[in-house]
Amino acid sequence: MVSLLGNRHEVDILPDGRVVVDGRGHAASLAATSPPRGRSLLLDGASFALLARCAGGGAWELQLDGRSVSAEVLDARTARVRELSAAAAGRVKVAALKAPMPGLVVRVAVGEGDAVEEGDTVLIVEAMKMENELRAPGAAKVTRLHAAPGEAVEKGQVLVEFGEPGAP
Amino acid sequence: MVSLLGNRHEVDILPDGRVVVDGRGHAASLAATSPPRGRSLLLDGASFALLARCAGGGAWELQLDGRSVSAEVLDARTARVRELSAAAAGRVKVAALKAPMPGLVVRVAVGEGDAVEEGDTVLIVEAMKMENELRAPGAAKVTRLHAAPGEAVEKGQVLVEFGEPGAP
Amino acid sequence: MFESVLVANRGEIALRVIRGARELGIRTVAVFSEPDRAAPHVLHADEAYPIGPARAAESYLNIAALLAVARAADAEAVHPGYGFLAERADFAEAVAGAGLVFVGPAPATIRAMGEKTGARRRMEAAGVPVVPGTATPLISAREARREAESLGFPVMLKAAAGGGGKGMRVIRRAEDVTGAYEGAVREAGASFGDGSVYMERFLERPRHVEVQIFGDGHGNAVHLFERECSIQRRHQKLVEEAPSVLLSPAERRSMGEAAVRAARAVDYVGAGTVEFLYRDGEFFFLEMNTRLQVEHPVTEMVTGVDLVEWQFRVASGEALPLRQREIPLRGHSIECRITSESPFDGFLPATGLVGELDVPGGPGVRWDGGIARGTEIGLHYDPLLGKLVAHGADREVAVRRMRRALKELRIGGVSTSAPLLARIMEEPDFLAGRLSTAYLEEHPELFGAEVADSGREALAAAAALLEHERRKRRAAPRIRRAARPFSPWAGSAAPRLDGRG
Amino acid sequence: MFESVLVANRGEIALRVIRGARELGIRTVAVFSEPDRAAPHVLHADEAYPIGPARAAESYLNIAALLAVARAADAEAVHPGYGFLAERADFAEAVAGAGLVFVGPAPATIRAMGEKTGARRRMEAAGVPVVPGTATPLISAREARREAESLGFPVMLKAAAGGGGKGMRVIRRAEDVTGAYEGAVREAGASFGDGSVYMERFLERPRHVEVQIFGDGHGNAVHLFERECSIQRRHQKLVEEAPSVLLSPAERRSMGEAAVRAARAVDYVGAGTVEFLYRDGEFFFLEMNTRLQVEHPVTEMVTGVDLVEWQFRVASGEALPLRQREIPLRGHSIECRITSESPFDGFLPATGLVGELDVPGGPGVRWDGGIARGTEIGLHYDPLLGKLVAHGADREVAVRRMRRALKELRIGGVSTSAPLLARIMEEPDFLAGRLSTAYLEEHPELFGAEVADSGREALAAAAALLEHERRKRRAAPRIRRAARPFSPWAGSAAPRLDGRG
Repeated sequence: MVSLLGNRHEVDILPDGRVVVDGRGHAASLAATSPPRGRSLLLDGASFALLARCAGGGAWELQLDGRSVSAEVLDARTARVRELSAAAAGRVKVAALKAPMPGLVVRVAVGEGDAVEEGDTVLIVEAMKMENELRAPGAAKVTRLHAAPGEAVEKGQVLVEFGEPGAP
Repeated sequence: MVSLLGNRHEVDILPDGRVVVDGRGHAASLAATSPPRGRSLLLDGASFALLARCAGGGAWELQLDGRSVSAEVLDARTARVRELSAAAAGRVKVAALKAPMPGLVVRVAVGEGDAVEEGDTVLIVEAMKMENELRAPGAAKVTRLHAAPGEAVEKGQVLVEFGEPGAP
Repeated sequence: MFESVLVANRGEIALRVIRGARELGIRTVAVFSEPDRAAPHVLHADEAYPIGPARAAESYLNIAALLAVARAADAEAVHPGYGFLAERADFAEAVAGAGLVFVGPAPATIRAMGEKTGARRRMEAAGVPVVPGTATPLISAREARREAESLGFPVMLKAAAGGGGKGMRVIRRAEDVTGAYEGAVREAGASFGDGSVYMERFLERPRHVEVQIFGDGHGNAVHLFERECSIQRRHQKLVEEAPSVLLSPAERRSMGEAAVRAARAVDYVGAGTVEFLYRDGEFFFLEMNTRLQVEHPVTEMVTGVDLVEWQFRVASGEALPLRQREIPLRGHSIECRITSESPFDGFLPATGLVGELDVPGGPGVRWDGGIARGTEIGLHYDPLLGKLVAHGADREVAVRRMRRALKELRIGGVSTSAPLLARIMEEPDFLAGRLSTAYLEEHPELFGAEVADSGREALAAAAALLEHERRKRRAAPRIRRAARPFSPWAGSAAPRLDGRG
Repeated sequence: MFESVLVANRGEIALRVIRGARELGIRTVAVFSEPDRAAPHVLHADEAYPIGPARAAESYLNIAALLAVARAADAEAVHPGYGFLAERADFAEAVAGAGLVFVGPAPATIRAMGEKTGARRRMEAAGVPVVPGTATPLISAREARREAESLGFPVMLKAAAGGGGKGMRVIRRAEDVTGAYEGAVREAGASFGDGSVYMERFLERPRHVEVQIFGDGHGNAVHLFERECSIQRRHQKLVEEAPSVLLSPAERRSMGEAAVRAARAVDYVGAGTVEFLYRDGEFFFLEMNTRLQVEHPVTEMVTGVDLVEWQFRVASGEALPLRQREIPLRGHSIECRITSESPFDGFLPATGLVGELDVPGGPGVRWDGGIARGTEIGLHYDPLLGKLVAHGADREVAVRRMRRALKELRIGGVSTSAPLLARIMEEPDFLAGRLSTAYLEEHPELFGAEVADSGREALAAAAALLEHERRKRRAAPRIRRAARPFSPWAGSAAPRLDGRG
């Protein structure tokens, strides 16, 4: 089972080296090229030049024609367990604005308790000499601020937490 | 002490990072570039882009402007011990013809006991579809043959041993 | 010709200048900030010296440190590249004051053209058409609001001291003026050390066409035809071409003549670019850049002229090597800017360590790069990693070459603009030459995340095979099933990944 | 135009053909031997299929395997590159017999020109001057001795079936004829599957000048000017240029016309090269190669013509895109062959794993390579790793560019011809254009092992610093001198390498 770009693909590797992807069988050959990450895949003769990085736990970062894609390889049992637990937990919506890149906070346009509309500027982060405006993903109320002007932030760092628009 | 291209150079690395080569001091900075072997050396500002491979025991293979050069780094005591033992042993002249490259022996032009003159063809080794004639380095007598037509040989393998021209 | 030059820059343009100098036998002196110690421009120069920490203000913009290196390394000239100090008149003056040759126009010219509002006035006087706008820098958000109302929306704010998209804002509504003004002032100040901004009427969907000019101080001024730079994102050019696909021969002549008029109006010496906005057969002077442009290679490809060589020749007092009628226009050239940005993820700046770098080769392709394997891409400097340039007998051949070259280009370890550029090279409006500066906004489909089916299948198969290999390698040292009888085929009988095998 | 092509080759020429096909939108099918599974031509093709083990006779020369892949992959055409099966009439016939298009001339043309002695006779009949020699292949060492006596020493043995220096021998003394004959027959047999050799008078110190020709089967035949390939080693070209530096315009015209005469004499279709020996204003037909040459890029650089594109167009039945007078000659181009050989060590073949590969960029430089990082260089195939090509407004500019490009080129892990080529680009006779096929023998100083003083100093310092760093790293986990008082500076106080520190 391979998760890729939001889809799941059923992949079997047969004893004769053939690979079955979603029910379609292919002759497959994988070889190392430019170290450390270069790989050549021949799939029924079609040539794909990939870069591959193992991210651990069955996760792989693949690059093809300049596009980077994350893939996760699970055996059938693990995949099933995950599905069940996800269904049990229900969807959890993260109501936070994270730094999309490392940079420097140059301006914070909101305060805790402020109500924001979708598209309102919340923060401005400078990276590579360009200002990047971070906007509110929807109508909400700012519950916590984790950033101040002049502060360096890392990618993925939570900058602002939001609550329901009408929350106290 | 660095042995390089048949010469010895006295090299000191000073506590302030300066390097003294044969009595001349230089500001020096070494940095890693293209992994694994790329190095940038700045010597009094002059920029040298090197490739460096450690061959163990103080030996380094260096490449500069496409030229490969072997260097050996010895501390002063080891260098002195080597000098003394070499002087004691005297020069030993290797009277053998070695394969200068890997290849296939296509012809052996001499037999054991044959006398050869400088420049006589002794063997022909094929490599990359070209025949390479190996010639006698001087007047000598063939004492042992270690190669036969059709045989694959490795680089550095002894193919023919020689004795004095008049030897029995 | 002088014998040595200090290159006061980094990245691909430092490398480009070093190449040009080296071909003329000029000794090259590079400078580097702390994170750039092992950067390609350091490796390719004859000499290289440190000038300070990562922050550009303390290194590449540090005039005192640069001049100290020039003195210590006995450099006779200074080439500023583009960006950083290239359009700072005070730098050109300091270089001259230190007894060195500045490879660029006179300080007075830089000052005149760098002060964008004054330049507009001068060009109007020389009979070059300009876009309506403020004649002097704005002094307050209030003035900005007033000017915007009088010009009529949309309007555009621009840094008086610089170019390259920094400090620019398009404003469509009165209520956005104040915020945009403050942001533009802040960005301009951070980028150019001068927060002055001015306002112009914003032309909707114009084309950006610029003319390369050269003057030599011996009374000669020529143009080297135009470049079309309409494909931009936030006023940063992404794709450039020479010649412009829609200019008629008559328009080409008249734009070239206007550019030479502009050059003569300021007694221009060296390489410069006169930028125009073009719409429906009309063109307006936008600004004049008193330096080499990022996109100069497309002009080199179609004229055969080495612009950096000409810069050095003119700076050393020689006359221009060719007259106007001797400058040919051959075929078509396209440049794609390869930047460290994630085009399918809102163009976020990307960082990383360049682990793989495979550069295209073969006929009609040129790579002007500023990175090597092992280069750490951080956030200190411009995201331009390199420029991919294709040339062919006509635009169609150039586009086919560029497609092929983009497919060959491989940069591992950092996201780049390359896959977006590859899509542009297939997009029907681009292929038909239907371009404008709004091109990217009008083609949101280019930013979709989709991957072709064959690609998905290959990626899924590759992931499974990679993980399978990795597990096999990890399992190898252990004896897994002693009960299984030995067979020469058993070793290749791979278990199914779903655990049933 | 056909929609798919099988490229029956490997290395840089397979890549060159794939690039040309891809730019025309032709699907590319590569083939590979076992050691070439991960070779660049496999990665760059749309599809790739195995054809056998390392030995060329069982893979790249295996006609049945190639045709089986062509059938399975549904290829409509076959491009042979150069070498391998490129000049084998039986291959061209088998391709046509399988209903596929052979990208090259008709089998009869290949056969006529491939049989070198017959080709000489035909050219004489067409009024093209030839070197005196045997009219038919030699049948014995005895006949070789007799012919040598009658032609007068020095004479030259050449393979009737092939080119590229394989099976060639120069003989200066009667007593060397037998050994040379036997060696030539053996080498020719091993290389071409045909041991036939013939003999010509050997011209002392001639220049090797060849003319690129093209015919289209619609009655058109043109030449694309000449290439000078005088710098050779054991009849393997090392440096090539276009145009030839010493040909006068009248000589250029007359040689071009002779080449077109040669092409018309055999109703030539496709790309071909007519090789001449030139001395003191006279030139002699040497042979005609019925394929693309290794050195074709220098012609592409000075004419702007894509020769591979023309090959595909002609093979698909189109007429030549340009007439003779429309083919320009612009500037000067030089090619350096980068081979895996140790030039300062008797040109021994070198092997190794390509650990680093930095390819030059910037203006006027082209790299046609067949290697990538990670490529294992073995002894199975030709030692050509890639070709570095420079173009400039004149020969001086091209030479300066080549020098700069050779300095930028970096191939780690295997010895190459590059440092010798860099010396040639500085050598006075080369710079003055005083060339001949004896050039390398007459310049033994190029092969000296010396390294400039500054280089020695740098290497010695680098070795010491590297070893010092290594020892420091190894020693780091241990606590070395507990007695030494802590100081922020102590860590950088490096011990002397001689052990006294």
